[in-house]
Amino acid sequence: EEARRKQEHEVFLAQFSFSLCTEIIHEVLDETIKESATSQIEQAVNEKADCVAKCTEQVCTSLVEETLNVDIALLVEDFLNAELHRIHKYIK
Amino acid sequence: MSKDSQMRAAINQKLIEMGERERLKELLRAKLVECGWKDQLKAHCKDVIREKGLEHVTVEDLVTEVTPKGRALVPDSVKKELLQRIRAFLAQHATL
Amino acid sequence: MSKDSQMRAAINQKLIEMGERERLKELLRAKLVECGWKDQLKAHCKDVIREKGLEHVTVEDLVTEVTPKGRALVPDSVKKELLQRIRAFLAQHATL
Repeated sequence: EEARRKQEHEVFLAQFSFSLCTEIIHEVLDETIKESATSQIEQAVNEKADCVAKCTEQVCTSLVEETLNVDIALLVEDFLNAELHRIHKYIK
Repeated sequence: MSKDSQMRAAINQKLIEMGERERLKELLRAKLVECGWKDQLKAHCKDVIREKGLEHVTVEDLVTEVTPKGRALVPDSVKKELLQRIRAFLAQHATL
Repeated sequence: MSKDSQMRAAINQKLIEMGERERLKELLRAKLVECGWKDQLKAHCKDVIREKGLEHVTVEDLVTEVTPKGRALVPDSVKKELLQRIRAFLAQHATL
């Protein structure tokens, strides 16, 4: 009887250990996966925000340069024409 | 309550009381970092986000998507070590 | 195409599509007149011609000569205003 009880207890402990092990693994994995998913999404959101901010600045800079290039060329052309006109008038 | 479930409840109670349950979880967390599981999981999360597009993924979606792979990636050696530690604890506290 | 250049292309596309790019250029031109940028640049053209002599200056030379100053003379406040307007536009109209 004693031997039978001992054996039953051994079987119980083996089963219990196994189910506890599985339970702990699932618990830790679920927690860790949730944490990782949250932090990876957060990181991706931040990276995207940084990228949008940086690219917006670059687009703004190129828009300013584009406008200035056109306007400076026009201004210089007008200015030189006006100067030439003024000199011609003066010579006449 | 059957005798088995009574015993189970008693052992669980003891594990919590003695802080062993938390220690086991800590051990597992450390092992998961050590064996590179956590990095693999991060990389998998990144892949899914890239594949689906950030605007189409919620935390819940991502958890659902990566959990099967996350579970499959736990090395057997880590599971074995945890099981052995549980057995050792139970053997040491034979009165449980 | 890199991630950044894709993003820049998407922003530009949205600005052009809705006519905002042209409006921004107009706003910039108006601000430049308002802050005296044109007058300052003309004065600089005069200085360069006085220094080099009209007969020795072509349109291209003068453009090359005055462009750095033309860029430097744009007030930071104007650039900031423009940037803020683009940001506000994107926040309102674009899913990037």
